[in-house]
Amino acid sequence: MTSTTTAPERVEVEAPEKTWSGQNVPRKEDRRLVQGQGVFVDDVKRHGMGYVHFVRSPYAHAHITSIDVSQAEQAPGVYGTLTGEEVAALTDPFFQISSVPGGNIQDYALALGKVRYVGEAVVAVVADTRERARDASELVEVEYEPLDALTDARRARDADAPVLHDEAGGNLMWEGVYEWGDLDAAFAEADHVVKIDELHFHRFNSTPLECDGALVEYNRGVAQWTITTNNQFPGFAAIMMGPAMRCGLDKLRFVTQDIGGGFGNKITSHPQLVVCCLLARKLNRAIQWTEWRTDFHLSMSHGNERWFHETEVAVKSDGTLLGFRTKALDDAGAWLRYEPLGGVIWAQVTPGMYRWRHIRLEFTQVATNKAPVSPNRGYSRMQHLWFTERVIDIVAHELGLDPIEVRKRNYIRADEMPYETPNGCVYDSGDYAQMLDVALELIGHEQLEQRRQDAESRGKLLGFGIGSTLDSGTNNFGQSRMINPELQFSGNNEVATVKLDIFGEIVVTLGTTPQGQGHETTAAQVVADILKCSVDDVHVRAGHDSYWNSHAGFSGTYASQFAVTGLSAVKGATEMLRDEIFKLAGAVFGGVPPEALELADGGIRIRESPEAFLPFMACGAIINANNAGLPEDLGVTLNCRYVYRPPFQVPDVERKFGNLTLTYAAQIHTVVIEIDPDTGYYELIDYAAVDDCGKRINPQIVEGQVMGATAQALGAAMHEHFAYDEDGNLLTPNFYDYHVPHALDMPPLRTGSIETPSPFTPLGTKGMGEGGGAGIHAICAAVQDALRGHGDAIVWDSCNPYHRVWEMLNDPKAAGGSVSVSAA
Amino acid sequence: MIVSGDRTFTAPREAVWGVLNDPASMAKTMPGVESFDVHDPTHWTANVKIPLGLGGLRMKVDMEKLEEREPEFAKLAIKGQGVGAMMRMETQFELSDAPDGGTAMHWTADVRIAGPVGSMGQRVLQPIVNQQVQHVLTALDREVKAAASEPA
Amino acid sequence: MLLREVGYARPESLAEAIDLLAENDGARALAGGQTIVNVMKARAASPDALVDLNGLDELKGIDLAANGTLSIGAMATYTEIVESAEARARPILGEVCAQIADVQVRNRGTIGGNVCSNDPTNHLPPLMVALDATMTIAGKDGERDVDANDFFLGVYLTAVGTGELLTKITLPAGTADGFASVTLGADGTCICSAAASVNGGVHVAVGCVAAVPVSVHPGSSEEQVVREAVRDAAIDAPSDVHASSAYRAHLAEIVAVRAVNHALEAKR
Amino acid sequence: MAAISPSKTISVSINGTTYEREVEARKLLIHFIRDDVDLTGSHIGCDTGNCGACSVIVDGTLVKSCMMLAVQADGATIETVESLAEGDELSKLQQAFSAHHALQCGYCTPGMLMSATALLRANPSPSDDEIKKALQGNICRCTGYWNIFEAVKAAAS
Repeated sequence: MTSTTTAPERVEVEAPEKTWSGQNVPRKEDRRLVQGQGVFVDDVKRHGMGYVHFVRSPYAHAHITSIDVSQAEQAPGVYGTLTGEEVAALTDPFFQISSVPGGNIQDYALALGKVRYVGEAVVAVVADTRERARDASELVEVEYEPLDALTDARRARDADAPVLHDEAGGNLMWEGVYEWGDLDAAFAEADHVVKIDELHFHRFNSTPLECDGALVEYNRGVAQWTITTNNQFPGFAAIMMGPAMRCGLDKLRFVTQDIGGGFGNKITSHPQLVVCCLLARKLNRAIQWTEWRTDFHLSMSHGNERWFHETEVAVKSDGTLLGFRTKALDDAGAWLRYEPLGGVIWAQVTPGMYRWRHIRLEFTQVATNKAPVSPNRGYSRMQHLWFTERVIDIVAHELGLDPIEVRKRNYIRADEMPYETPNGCVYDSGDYAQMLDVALELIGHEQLEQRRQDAESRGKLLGFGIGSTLDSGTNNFGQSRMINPELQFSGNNEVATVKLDIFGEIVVTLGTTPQGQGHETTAAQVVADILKCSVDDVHVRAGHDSYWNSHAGFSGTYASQFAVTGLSAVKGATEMLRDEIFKLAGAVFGGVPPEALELADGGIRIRESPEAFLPFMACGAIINANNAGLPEDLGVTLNCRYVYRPPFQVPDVERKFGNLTLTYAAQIHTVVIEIDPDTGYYELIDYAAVDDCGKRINPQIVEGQVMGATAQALGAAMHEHFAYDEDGNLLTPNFYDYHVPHALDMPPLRTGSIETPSPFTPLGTKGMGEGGGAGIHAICAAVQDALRGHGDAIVWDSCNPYHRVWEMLNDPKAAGGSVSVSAA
Repeated sequence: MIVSGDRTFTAPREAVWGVLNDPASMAKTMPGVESFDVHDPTHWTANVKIPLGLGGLRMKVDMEKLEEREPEFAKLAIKGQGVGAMMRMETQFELSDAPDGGTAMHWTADVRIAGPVGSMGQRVLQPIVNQQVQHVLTALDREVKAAASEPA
Repeated sequence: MLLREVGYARPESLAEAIDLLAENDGARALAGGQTIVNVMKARAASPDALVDLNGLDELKGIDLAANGTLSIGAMATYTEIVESAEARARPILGEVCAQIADVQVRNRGTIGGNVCSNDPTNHLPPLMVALDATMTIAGKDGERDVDANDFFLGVYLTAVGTGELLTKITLPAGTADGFASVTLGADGTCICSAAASVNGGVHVAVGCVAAVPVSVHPGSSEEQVVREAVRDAAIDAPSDVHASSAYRAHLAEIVAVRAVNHALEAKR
Repeated sequence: MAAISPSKTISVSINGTTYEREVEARKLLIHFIRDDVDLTGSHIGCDTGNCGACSVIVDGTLVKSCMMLAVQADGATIETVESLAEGDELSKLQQAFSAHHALQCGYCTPGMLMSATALLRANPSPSDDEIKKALQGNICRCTGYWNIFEAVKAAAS
């Protein structure tokens, strides 16, 4: 059941004995990508297109007292400009997901009257070359009247705090109390109460290597825009943009081929897309927008920064966890572009992987003068799971227990699956204790003490840490009603079409917008298994076009769901096509019943007389081009569309109770670190990651997701931080100061897996790809472990660069977290 | 970024005060001044080009005197706007008679820099600011000496 | 990305390059371009013109004199230095150059560009100071030599004046040199660095803590002596997102000691 | 004497084709390759010379084409990712990248392949550390690099 590899062996693409699913089929996407033949958004050009450059705010918070574009408009090569006032005249504010007070804010595509973070777009300038657009943007004169900036969420509700949005009456955007079980009883039963004053999950994101971009064309005759873009969730962009632009959604055609990484960070580019649409119409030409790295860091999709205050944990002497209370304070940045959904998404994994039943979490989200937050790989669950993992390790530390034992004692057991959490989510399957055993074995845990002594003899401090994490996939959008009961969203869906073309080609279209997850390949594997053909016979259209691909309301690539929603839709559509082929062949063969037929060798034949064979090419030709004489009631088109709808109910909004996600993949990571106590510098010297995502269609792709998410977590745990100074300047606006892991930073990695198929999904699969947060949890635990006996600082922040480690070693009281234990 | 320091001048307080409050003398202390306009006794504008080895940094600098108590205290607001940078600075100085008969100056400046130059990182900006401050102080010394040696 | 308009010239001789720089006040030399092009992308600073020194063979040579003196043309790339047999006469040079950035940057970046840009995080300014290098600057009026200790004037600012060029760097013989740093990730940007030479007395230069390398001459190579010497240098280190001022000042002592120890090892 | 000029006509050989174009002095080589010559395989992932997505080989030397001006490439011979395959036949390295799942989104891949190509030309059987060191200037945000190391190792053997 366990495999240990650092890189899977190549598997020859020959028809497998059993099924294509489960094989490491090399990806269909690779051939174009390794030749530089991918089509990314910035590769697309149009005759006479204008390049847009945004004038951005240098201030974190300021009134705009005047804007003068006259000089810029006179500059060489300039086609025109767009200001916030024009946007406000031409569009309505974006729809707000939040109930009041956050629901009252007025969000437009460009700043109007005020800027609220450094890097906010104020004016757009279009010119005939990229360089001239930027030249002209320097001629735009914007007068600002600076205001005090709010950069610390903890000050947001102070009486003297600067207020970002007057319409909201303060900086509170959304708040809600979640409580399940009987907290009083749990704390009465507890032997100890562990109190943790403050924990902080820092601000970062996945920094996909390709930044955002678009090429927007306007067709004046039919008042329709074609938006070639790398937005990863066009369905969401459309419902944000259509009402704002006062147009029907079919007037917005989204086109994508290859996307250079997304990780959730490319969901909320709708403000920039609106600007491009307005400019395309105003200037009567195609508008090209390339976001540069510094623009991205300044303004796009930071991950949610979150504080946890006044945490109290009820625990028995033997380490049995009964429950916890905490106050989560979420820093949304300046705008609610996808928020406050983070205020409920965390609840998909309320108890983490543990059996505690009594939980109270007061969630508050505030606005600050920083870039808006938006989904980032592990969105909102990562913050919460980091919290639960930190709690486990702090409890173990304070009570002198072994973190492995505390985990094993409290993990939800395999025999309890499916497990209903205190808030009504149903964990489908899993065996966390077994995964931990695999992870311990891979890292060589039994030699740990020996290695610790060896490290100490070299003057180094060795630390070991575990990170457990859940990757909840396939959202029930009904959870949004807990944020705002007025919202009419629930359930989820994804769609696929599969057809046989005139010459028998099998053509698949997806509703998704993949960014490297290999959808073309895994979809082909599913189709090939059903139609008994080769993956090479299955053509899955690259990318997405909302005009000619299938498309459903929640279509897109986000929230760990393709293996469930996407592939289930593919499966459904392929089965429809298969049934139609049976029907057609039955008629062609003169009334042969389906049970007498079988698929084989790229066609269909009569079981008992295999020479009666109808190749797919013939099927396609008959239906499409040679259909005279077919029975009138045949009802076969060989072009099948299937919408997969996961089995969800509308959650109980009053109790905040219900199943919020369909599947729960899991990851457990272990890490060994060595700290140089003189400098705080540390290295990851060994790393293991164990994954369970149910049935794996393409294990190599799954493992690639595990590895990639792990690398992102390592970066986040050690270096990656969107740090602001007190004036609201971003201190890490590029890869020079925002250090992402490089080749030399990577530790040796061992990977393992177990497979507990999901009982709830058509293929036994679970969505995956977002479980990498485990690396952050594990490194925090390892740092704390290394500091044991060397000041015993409590690791309270999710990002621990060298200077913080050194500070914790040298002044553990000041630099570490504050924790106390009291008898209950 | 708050920078502060103390400096002692051999000149009498009036001479120091005179230099610090004479736009023309001040212009001579600033780095890379290309032009200097006095709008009224409390508002001045300078166009400067801060010299950097890789090419100069041009800025239009507006200064406003916020407060003064002659001859001991003044407070200035300085706003610089360049294409690559925005600078805001509030600076104040206090003059007193030094024990040895010269003039003691205590000064503080709260400097804030934003814009693309800000993105070069604090490791670059702080040394640049420190260095420019040193430049100003050295020039100030020179101006004060010159003023003190001139017949009033 | 997206530079301001800039003029460009590719002179064919050193004399021509100096003329171009002398006649155009706003012109700057373009060496490897691994710093200046990035600064221009940010539009943080914008020279009016670039005088491209690539192709000037007179600035490229690496020569070892009979007395062990090593002279390196300002346009020698890091890769050329790493691969040069002559440069191995002062082994630390290649060792440090091999740590700079990455292959691509090492292939284009030059020793002259590194010292002339004098970004506080650069590796070579402290190394040149510790090794008591001599910097040869050419201008309209001929050449002049500047001691590395006097060469660095500020961030992006050196003794190379308008209309002048750094042409070569000369290092006296010696092998007892060391370098140590704490970097952002493995072999990343320096958070604090130090170079040391114990060929004669002990000479240490600390990088990343001020606009120019901080040069100290500890009385001995003893750890406490080195630490105190660094402490006595009254380092007012900048604080940034990677290090507080206090942490950087502390690192200065640590890396200074490590650099000295490294140099002592090389001496054995 | 060479004159200072805001633009220049350059002649550059890229993947065996010679292009003659007038370019502004301020145009970066990567923009020339992508926008002027329409070879969009080389990418841009940062604006500080850190990411390596624009890596190409200029006169046999691996460089980041975002830190070179197009005018500096006058007379040069440039190889980009588009040159690696022989017609329909992928190079050994390209095949290894696919076989070892060394790419996901594929955005860093062209630069990564050029760095690995330069490595293998100079050092046909690199050690693990040499591979890591050779790829240090190329950022990948999808794979965590491990499969890339394996792919390069496989192509070398």
